[in-house]
Amino acid sequence: MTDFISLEALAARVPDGAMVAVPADYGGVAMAATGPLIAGGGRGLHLVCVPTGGLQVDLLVGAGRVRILETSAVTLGEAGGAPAFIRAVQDGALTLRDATCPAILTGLLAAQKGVPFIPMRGLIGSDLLRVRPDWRVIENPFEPGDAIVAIPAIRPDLALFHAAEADRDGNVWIGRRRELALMAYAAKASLVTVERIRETSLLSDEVTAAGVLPAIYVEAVAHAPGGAKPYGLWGEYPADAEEIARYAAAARTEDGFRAWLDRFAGAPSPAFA
Amino acid sequence: MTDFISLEALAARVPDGAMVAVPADYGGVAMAATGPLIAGGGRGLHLVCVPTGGLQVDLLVGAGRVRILETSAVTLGEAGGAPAFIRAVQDGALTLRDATCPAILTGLLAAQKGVPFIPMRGLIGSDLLRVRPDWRVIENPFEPGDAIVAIPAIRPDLALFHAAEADRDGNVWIGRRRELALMAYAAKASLVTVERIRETSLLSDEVTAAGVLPAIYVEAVAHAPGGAKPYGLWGEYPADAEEIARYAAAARTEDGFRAWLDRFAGAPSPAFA
Amino acid sequence: MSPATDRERLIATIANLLDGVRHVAVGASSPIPAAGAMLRRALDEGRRDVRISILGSEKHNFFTNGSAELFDCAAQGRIDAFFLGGGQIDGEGNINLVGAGDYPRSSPRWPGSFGSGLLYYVVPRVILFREEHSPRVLVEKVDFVSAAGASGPGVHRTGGPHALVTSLALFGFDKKRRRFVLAGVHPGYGVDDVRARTGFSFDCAPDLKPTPAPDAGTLSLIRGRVFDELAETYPRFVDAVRGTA
Amino acid sequence: MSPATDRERLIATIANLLDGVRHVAVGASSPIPAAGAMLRRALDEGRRDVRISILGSEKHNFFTNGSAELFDCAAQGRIDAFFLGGGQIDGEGNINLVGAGDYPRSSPRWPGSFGSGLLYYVVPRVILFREEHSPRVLVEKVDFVSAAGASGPGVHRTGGPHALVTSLALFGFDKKRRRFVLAGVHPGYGVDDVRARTGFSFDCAPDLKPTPAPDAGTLSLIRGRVFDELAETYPRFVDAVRGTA
Repeated sequence: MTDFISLEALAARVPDGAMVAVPADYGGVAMAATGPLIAGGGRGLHLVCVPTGGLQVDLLVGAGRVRILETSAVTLGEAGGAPAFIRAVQDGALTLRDATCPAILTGLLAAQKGVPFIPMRGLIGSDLLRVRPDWRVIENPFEPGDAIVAIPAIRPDLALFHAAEADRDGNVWIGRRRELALMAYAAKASLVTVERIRETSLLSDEVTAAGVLPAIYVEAVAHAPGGAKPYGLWGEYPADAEEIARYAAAARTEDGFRAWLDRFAGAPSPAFA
Repeated sequence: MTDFISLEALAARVPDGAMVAVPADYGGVAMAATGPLIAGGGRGLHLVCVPTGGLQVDLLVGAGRVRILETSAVTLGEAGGAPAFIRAVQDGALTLRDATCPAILTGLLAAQKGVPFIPMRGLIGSDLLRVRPDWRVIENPFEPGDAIVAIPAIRPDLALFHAAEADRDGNVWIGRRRELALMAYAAKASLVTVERIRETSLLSDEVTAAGVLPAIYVEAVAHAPGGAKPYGLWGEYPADAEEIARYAAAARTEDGFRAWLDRFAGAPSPAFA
Repeated sequence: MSPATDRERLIATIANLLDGVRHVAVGASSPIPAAGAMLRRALDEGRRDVRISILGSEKHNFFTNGSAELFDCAAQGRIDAFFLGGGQIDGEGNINLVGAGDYPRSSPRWPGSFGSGLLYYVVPRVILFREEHSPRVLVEKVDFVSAAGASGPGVHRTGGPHALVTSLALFGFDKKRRRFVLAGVHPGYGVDDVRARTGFSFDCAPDLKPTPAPDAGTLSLIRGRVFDELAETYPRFVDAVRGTA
Repeated sequence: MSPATDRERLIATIANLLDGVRHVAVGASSPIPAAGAMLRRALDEGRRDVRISILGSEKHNFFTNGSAELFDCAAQGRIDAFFLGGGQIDGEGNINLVGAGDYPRSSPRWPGSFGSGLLYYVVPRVILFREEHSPRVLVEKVDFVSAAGASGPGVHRTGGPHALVTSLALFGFDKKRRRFVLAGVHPGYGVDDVRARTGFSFDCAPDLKPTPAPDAGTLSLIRGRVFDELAETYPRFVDAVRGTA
């Protein structure tokens, strides 16, 4: 059954080398877990951005915690490019697996369905296909001569995200952010931070049940009010665009990056990588 | 945009030969549309049961409206076998496409994803595979020697189901019966009957939005309170097991079938097939 | 306390077969398997959490992603045990849920294969449950294979038959030899009775013995908590069995 | 009323390109394409319903199935038009959203390909929109193909480039010849200006003319209803353009 633990204990469940799926900016990022993850979580992570990454990814990359980065984009949105990501790319410090959003979603769907691959349209003629030898062009078995790309299953060790509510059984309300469910289905287990823990079951009425990720997928929950900030959480609070812009400016230098992170994490961060 | 029309007008939008997806007993069956469909809808239908069929399927089959039946099962549950279905099978009056539940869901998912097929595990060594030459055994492109079944996309012309609520924009609340969304994504258009039409938008708050099928998929809505009866509707009313049992007994003969149908439809039904 | 009835013995037998599971799914209209799962959960309380999903039940259904979630969960390895029946079951563990005679004009025609075409292949412990034990049901070769009992190399197969439970006996299944192995005979019957009423040949376990009756503590759990829980989903069944207990 | 600004002309140009669409999707941080779509909707009111999905917007987002629904909708043929940009766009319509120089150590490195790897292939009218019109952006050959402008036989391709809109000009795209066709030059510039600032060769439409300014009714719609609607999602952009109008 689901464990209810601290952010630090949650972060400690991310082992070295783990493949971890994280959501896009708008989708419930477990920002509050980022400091503990850098302080006490695994190194050499394989991050899978579902389907793009932002501030959390940039922090983990800048802190040297990421070995492989699978993503369709890393961006700070209106604040511009992600500085630590760009530096790491240009330093060759990352193994990049550039993708396109639906390919990441397709790979996770294959894991959800327990199949080795699912085909998708598009991609043919692109350099994405060239730099992703793990994707294969196959012939549609139902139409000779019709080429289609087979995307192999992505089976993360962990999904890590933030949501509005959990109940005491470990059910989590994700609403219409169903890519969080996709991540959880595909992953071996999910670590979730939440705004609130409620005492009554989210499954006790059909209206809330419609937005629930069931506890069977949820290994642990940590209570973290405001846990997506400075990102927003749908229906709860908006993103703090000024703070994200401040990060974008600060992180242009290593020192500025570290100063912002220390302040954000509320403590000096440990050695980077 | 979504049209709000009568049950008769809704039924009239089902043309001869249409491929129509319908839900399982527990999933929101548009029972109230069945009489109008037999009276004024298309003939020679290709029904796709998502993933099994019951009373509605048996009525349509018994009335001679079905040419092709694609299903994982047809049953009246505790009331036993579906009499008209069994008669039609034994008379050779139907083209049967026997399936297994996840194969039907996989075929619809392929249509949702806009791909010609999606693979699934299982099936190998079964006679389902033998009687479904439209399913193909392929080699997993990522593991030589690993055989897997490719299920071709199922793209219904129409999805037909019953739900609790629609709003004036044509959004429909389906709750956690997400196979209704799957049907709607896969189909060219959906025809929906509902218990209630509400004046405020279902998308105006995130809690109800989580259970919504957006209007873009919904061609027409008909107001039909109690529209799933004698089946139940989750969170609304239970199934009437006695009435289903009465049908099961009556439908053992053609005359009994017709008498039950006339009473159910509230009018003598037209000539069968 | 009155001695265990035949059905209570079946419930206890099923609970034994579920030892160690974390998540068991039960199909619709399956009160005895559901009771076996509930007994397993009651026996394990405080030591291990056992999840039960009963298809078609609103109360015992934590799925929120429609019909697909059971199959997805099974394919992900998140379901340890499931129950299947069969109009026919043959000696190689093949099951037929479609009909007897020549397909497609089967007679009798049964409802259809349901989810067996996937679940039999990916759920590690599939318990075949059929109360009727007769040569009509337990046949040499099924007329239609809804799902195959075993698969050769080159077929991904993480699941399959774990046991066959009837009103007469309990069989295990030897996946390598693709044969059922008689593991227990219910009291009042012998191996010869089983042979006479089984249409396929089978092996006998060296330690073959009568299937044990539930002990008093277990029987008390069945008659109390398990039947109380079961009544939420199967009120008529519980009224009937309580009338005979 | 003051004459149309350059950006108002771009908005009107985009609305023209969207004539006849039922459903247009707009990526995040794309105020001019969003305004073009809103103008199209305003112009068509009462005759045809135009749906607009703005990614990342809570207000203009009717999707309820997570990130996948946009891509699913596009693959189902339910999205008629979409906008893509590109750090580089080449003469064959290939777009590069990844970076310049040798991959993987691109410099500059841009965010990444987002959904282009599917959307460019399946949305019938993809409008390439990039305000900067320079040989640095409009190149002979992109350094990295995020998505290909055209495909040969044997590739399912229901979508692709419909037009390229910059601050200088409007191009159509000839799918067969895989070349852009200059269709309009914004006032104050000539074909030679376009050639000088375009890194790829292109054809000229026989009826090449200055891109028209929006008429007074259209301009009034832009400055009234469209900017009001746009301000819900892009308040700072609207403040800025209204300051210059």
